[in-house]
Amino acid sequence: MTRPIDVGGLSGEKALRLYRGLVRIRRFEDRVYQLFLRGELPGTLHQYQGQEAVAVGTCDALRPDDWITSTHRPHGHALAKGVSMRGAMAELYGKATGCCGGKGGSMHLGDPDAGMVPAIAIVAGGNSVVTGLGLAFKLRSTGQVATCFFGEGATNEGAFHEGLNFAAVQKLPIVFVCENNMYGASTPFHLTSLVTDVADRAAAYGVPAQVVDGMDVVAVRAAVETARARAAAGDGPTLIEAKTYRFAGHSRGDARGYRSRDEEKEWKERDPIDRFGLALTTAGTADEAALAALVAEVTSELDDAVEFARNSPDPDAAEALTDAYATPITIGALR
Amino acid sequence: MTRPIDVGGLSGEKALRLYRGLVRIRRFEDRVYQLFLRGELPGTLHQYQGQEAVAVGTCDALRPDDWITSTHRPHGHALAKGVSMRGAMAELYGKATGCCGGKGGSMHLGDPDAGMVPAIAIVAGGNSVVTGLGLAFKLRSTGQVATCFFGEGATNEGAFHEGLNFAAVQKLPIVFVCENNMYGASTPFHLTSLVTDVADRAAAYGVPAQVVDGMDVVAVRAAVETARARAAAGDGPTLIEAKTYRFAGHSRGDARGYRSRDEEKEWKERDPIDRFGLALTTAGTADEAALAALVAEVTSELDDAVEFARNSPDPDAAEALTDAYATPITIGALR
Amino acid sequence: MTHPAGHAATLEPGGAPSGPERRLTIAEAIREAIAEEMERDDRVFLIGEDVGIPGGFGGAFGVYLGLPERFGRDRIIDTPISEKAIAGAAVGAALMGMRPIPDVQYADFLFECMDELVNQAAKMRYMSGGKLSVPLVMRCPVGTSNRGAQHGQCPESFFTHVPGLKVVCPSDAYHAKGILKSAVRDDDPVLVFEHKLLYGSKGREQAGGLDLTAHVPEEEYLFPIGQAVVKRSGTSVTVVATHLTLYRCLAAAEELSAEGIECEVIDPVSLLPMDTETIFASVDKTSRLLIAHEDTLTGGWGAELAARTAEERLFSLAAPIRRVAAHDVPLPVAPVLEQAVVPSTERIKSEIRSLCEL
Amino acid sequence: MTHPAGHAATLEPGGAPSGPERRLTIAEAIREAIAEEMERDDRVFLIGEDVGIPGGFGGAFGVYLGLPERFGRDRIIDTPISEKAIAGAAVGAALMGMRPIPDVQYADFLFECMDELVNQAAKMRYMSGGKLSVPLVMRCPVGTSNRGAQHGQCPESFFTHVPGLKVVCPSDAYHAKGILKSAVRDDDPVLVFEHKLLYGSKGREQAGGLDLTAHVPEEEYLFPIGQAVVKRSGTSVTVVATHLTLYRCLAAAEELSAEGIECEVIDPVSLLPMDTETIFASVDKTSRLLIAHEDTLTGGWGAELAARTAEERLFSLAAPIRRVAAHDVPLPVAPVLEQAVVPSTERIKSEIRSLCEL
Ligand SMILES: Cc1ncc(C[n+]2csc(CCOP(=O)(O)OP(=O)(O)O)c2C)c(N)n1
Ligand SMILES: Cc1ncc(C[n+]2csc(CCOP(=O)(O)OP(=O)(O)O)c2C)c(N)n1
Ligand SMILES: [Mg+2]
Ligand SMILES: [Mg+2]
Repeated sequence: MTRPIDVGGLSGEKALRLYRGLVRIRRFEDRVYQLFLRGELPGTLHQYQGQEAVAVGTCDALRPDDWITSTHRPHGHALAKGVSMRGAMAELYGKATGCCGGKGGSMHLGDPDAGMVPAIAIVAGGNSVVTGLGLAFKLRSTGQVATCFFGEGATNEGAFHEGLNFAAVQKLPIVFVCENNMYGASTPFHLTSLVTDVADRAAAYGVPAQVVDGMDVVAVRAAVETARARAAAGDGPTLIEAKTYRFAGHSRGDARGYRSRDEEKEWKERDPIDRFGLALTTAGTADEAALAALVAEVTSELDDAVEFARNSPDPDAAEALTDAYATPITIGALR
Repeated sequence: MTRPIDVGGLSGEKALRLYRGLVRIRRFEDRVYQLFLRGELPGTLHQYQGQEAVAVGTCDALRPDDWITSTHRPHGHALAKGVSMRGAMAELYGKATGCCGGKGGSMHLGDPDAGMVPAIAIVAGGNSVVTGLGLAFKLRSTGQVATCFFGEGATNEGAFHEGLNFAAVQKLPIVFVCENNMYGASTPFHLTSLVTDVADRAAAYGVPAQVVDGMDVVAVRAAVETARARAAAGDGPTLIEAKTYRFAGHSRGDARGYRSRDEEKEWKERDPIDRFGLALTTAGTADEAALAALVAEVTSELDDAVEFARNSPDPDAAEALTDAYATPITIGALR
Repeated sequence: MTHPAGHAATLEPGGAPSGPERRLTIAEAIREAIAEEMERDDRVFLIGEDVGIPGGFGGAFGVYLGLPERFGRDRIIDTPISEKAIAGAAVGAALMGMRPIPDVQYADFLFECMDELVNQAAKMRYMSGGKLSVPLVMRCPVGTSNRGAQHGQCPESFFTHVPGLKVVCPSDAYHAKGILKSAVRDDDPVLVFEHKLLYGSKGREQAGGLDLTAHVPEEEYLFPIGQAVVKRSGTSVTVVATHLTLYRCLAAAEELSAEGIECEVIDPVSLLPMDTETIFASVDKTSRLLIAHEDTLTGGWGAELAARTAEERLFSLAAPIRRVAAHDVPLPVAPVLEQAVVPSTERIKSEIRSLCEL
Repeated sequence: MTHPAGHAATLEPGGAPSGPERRLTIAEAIREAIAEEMERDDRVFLIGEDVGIPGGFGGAFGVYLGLPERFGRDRIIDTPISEKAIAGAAVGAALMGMRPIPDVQYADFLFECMDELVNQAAKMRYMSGGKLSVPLVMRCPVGTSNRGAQHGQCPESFFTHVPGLKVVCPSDAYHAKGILKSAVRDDDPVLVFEHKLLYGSKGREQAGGLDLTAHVPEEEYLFPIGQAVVKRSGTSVTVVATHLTLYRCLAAAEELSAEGIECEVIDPVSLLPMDTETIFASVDKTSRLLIAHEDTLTGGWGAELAARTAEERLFSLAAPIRRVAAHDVPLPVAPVLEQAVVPSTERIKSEIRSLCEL
């Protein structure tokens, strides 16, 4: 089950970059959970602990000017793609300095500067929209690639089907990354699909697919690198299925009564951070001290982000009425 | 290409029943086209010439109390499932005696007495609705089976995906019959899907599939018979892909400029009626005279249906305002 | 004053007739309604996402907790995340004589199955020349709760524009139970919109300190579709509102009473059909109409009520018809922004005040 | 009388300014608009079902004939029958700075991509805090033509209830061309609803003998979104109508003129935003308002206009606001039934007459 991560050929620099990516997300999510429990954050949360290797491995294989679409569970994707921790944290607080000015919130994190469309919280909503990103890149021959993150639950939506088929037919430069964490909210995938591997659905569209260990950042990165190259070469989309697990509940307040503690334990033994750290130290790519130093840096970054968010102003109430249109329109005059 | 139809083991009675089914649809459609050109019928037409073996083979394998859903091209399905020719013809005329009282029209032919939901003219619209038919039969253990007709073009719609997956997971008693006539309106299937056989999409749902010669009524019947038995036994849905061809344009007034006359000729050589007639006479199952007599009977039935429709009254204009609700409601009071 | 007999007279704020107290939240009342109807009629079943998984949520808002144990998972059917399949299955089963209660978690996700609702459910009876019917009941949670643009919409007004559908918006436990039972027995498709913050499952705090329970009698009762409820009598102005906004209007009414403004507050309960008789009777008395909803202003159901009033009661009006609604923007997530968008008690009060000055 | 300068004064019934005659149908005018915009801006592209197949239809109504030859099939993109993918691709491409013109053949099929339109296209700018925009133009053919319940709807009113979208309904070639070009240049998503029977491709007969051409000048022009057009001046009653119903109102106006009733007929052209300034100015003059549309009555855009008038011009009104619309039923196919549902010239005339008697 817990095959060691193959870090051969990974430079120290790249290794630490990946490790930092994982730790940033984990620490961010853990902190956010505390802040939420303390009542500092409005709304709800869908957290990403356990799945970090998917976001980090994927985004590390992308170009900075590549774009991603994301889901109701976007914190990890946002940090991995380069949304600033300050901008993300302030957005969770609903502050004016948030990456969406406080209008998006947890489920709509995004930032054009980082190449991230505001996350789409409609399950599989990104699967149709991402085709347009790919189409734009293709029509303008920019060499950019679009990546669509989605859960295994999303693969039962019509948008999954239409989006993947259209991307295939048009040979769009897209990488579809399915995070199969085995559950859509409380519902296990096997109750909703007779096929076990989402990857097996790709053949229906003539799309190549690959199952990858989603708890192994190096494996994810390699798979996406290949898929990205294929996409950029004009050979069309690839579907990557990353087998993973969310350590937390579906959303805040989920007591996870629908899955066993044994199952959780098994998956926690494959913790993507512990495993990667162990592999790095074992292989001598990095030492414990380097990793610890890195964690300390992340902690400071996080402290700073929280401080920044807390000290940021609320948006002005009048801001509520801007941004529906490029230029305000007069019917529905707002009063 | 034009493999002879295997009529071995077909009783004379059954053979003539199938032959009659084919001829009824062909003659009906040919007559309807003339009537349309003469301006007797309102609206538009999507005709079924060439595909008769699919409707007839399928419906002959069903029980009378089984139900079907249909498409924008429903005339053949309606006649095959037992909607009366009078009721269908009068509906095309928009008469009060039509099977839907003149409210449905060509694209919504249907009749509960024949086990046919008013045809759904939204492409793939029936693919989600049919699951409810199957679910009702399953929940009430009635032994009935639901059949969904749809085109290959419909398989690119989200409803195809969601409907088939849901039916598979719930093991619903449903037969999905795809009529692959190679075109969705003007668009050839190969421009819209990288897989050639729709049947290859069934694996994504763990559903068994079979490609069948849609110009061979016996082959279609056999495939559906097996699928129906499987469905009734509680083993879930089957996808049958019938390779077929529509001889006419997509709708009235389509000059078919998007396909070659050679291709049309090739397919006309596989005319499901000619071929079946030849097979029957060659095998001695029926003689020319019997077939001719049958055609004459169908012609009378058709003459009668046209006469009936022509002589039927228009609906009363006040009828326009009934049937939106079981009991009229007062907001939106109609004046 | 014309309002349906037997209701308005004995109303307490919660809306239930007086009697021995048995206070339930809306969530409890709805659960009870479903259980009673499932007990009564074996054609009734539930189908949706996360509705019956053991150890799960009992639906996105816990309404179904306990039902799978009682009725079995054949009648509480868990589905893939496939709104078109869910709605389609409901339409198809209803056509075959069943009484499905489909569930897609949030009203925002109805946009994923609009074809099934608008083109199929609403039209099948008509297209069949009246031979078939589609008795389904779709429950749809609406309302903001700091979840942003895709999890807080109140899309009920869209469906009032779909002939063939019925649309109801109960706002308290008594009417929620009674109208849901009527909906299940109705031969046409009914969409029931419920406000998340009024379920009461999370306690009063979430709804700004409101008491979210109401008296629900032990004995069975139905509340008819198409009947409004006068929640508060008054002579100065008629206020028509639903859901959380209704409670804000009631609060505003109490406060304005001190200023000598007496609001007659009406809960329409049903939007399609709407009990304009009760509303017009009130307008005849007060000569002033304010309509309030959390759905956005332009094209909201308030527009239809205003239009009907302007047609049928123009000469009863002493002042313009005023609407208070969510501003015409998507929903922001920041609390300060969200509160600026949806109708607050303050905004309602100042609109009523200015209306009464005219 | 306040209406946008430079338009109403020189109008002929077709709505175009006078000048050397060059009469086009709406279909031709739209084709020209698309071609000009594609020529001008290489970010503009078409995407939809059956839009560019050689030997095919040029879109369901022939509007695109000739464009693939001119612009190549890279910019006239044929798709699978996948409305969600089409709309989704348009949203995504627009987010990336392109100017897509998606096409799903009939407005009835918009219900298959409501999520992409309502939850994504309309909300992306807002959710991003104004950082992104979605400049897409969806052309949507509406209107009955004996095709029944699923091929004749006029669903434009739904979209007037979606903040973030713009909705326009041009009714003649001049305005169709001018507003489509404005829509392509607009930074927000615009839905353009066009009436099938007015395209003019099938000749006058289909539209009941109407001349479906209008003068369209050679030189380039834009017609702004949000500006109404006074099609006929009058003092007795203000009539606001779109599409085929507009022409029926104009015909009714001519006939009523003989009876001494002079209708001021206004084509709003845009529904969201709507030029209420022009309409209210007319109401101030006539004191009477009749709104007519082929979309169904309850919750139709006429309700919003009536509601706004009842709020902002109540005291200008000498009579109730009247609406003439399709009755609240799905569309039947039998001609006699269909004609009983949609507003006829006769029905319009009798409503206007009775309104003017009040
Ligand atoms: C269209 C739609 N239906 C339902 C929901 C409610 N919902 C939010 S997340 C979720 C489960 C998604 O499962 P999956 O795609 O596997 O992603 P995961 O949560 O596991 O990351 C559901 C049902 C939604 N947001 N959108
Ligand atoms: C949702 C939807 N999109 C588009 C259309 C327009 N349309 C009607 S039939 C058709 C082609 C259907 O092709 P196919 O499913 O192969 O059926 P066939 O016409 O070949 O029988 C199209 C695009 C429609 N009716 N519904
Ligand atoms: Mg999952
Ligand atoms: Mg086809």
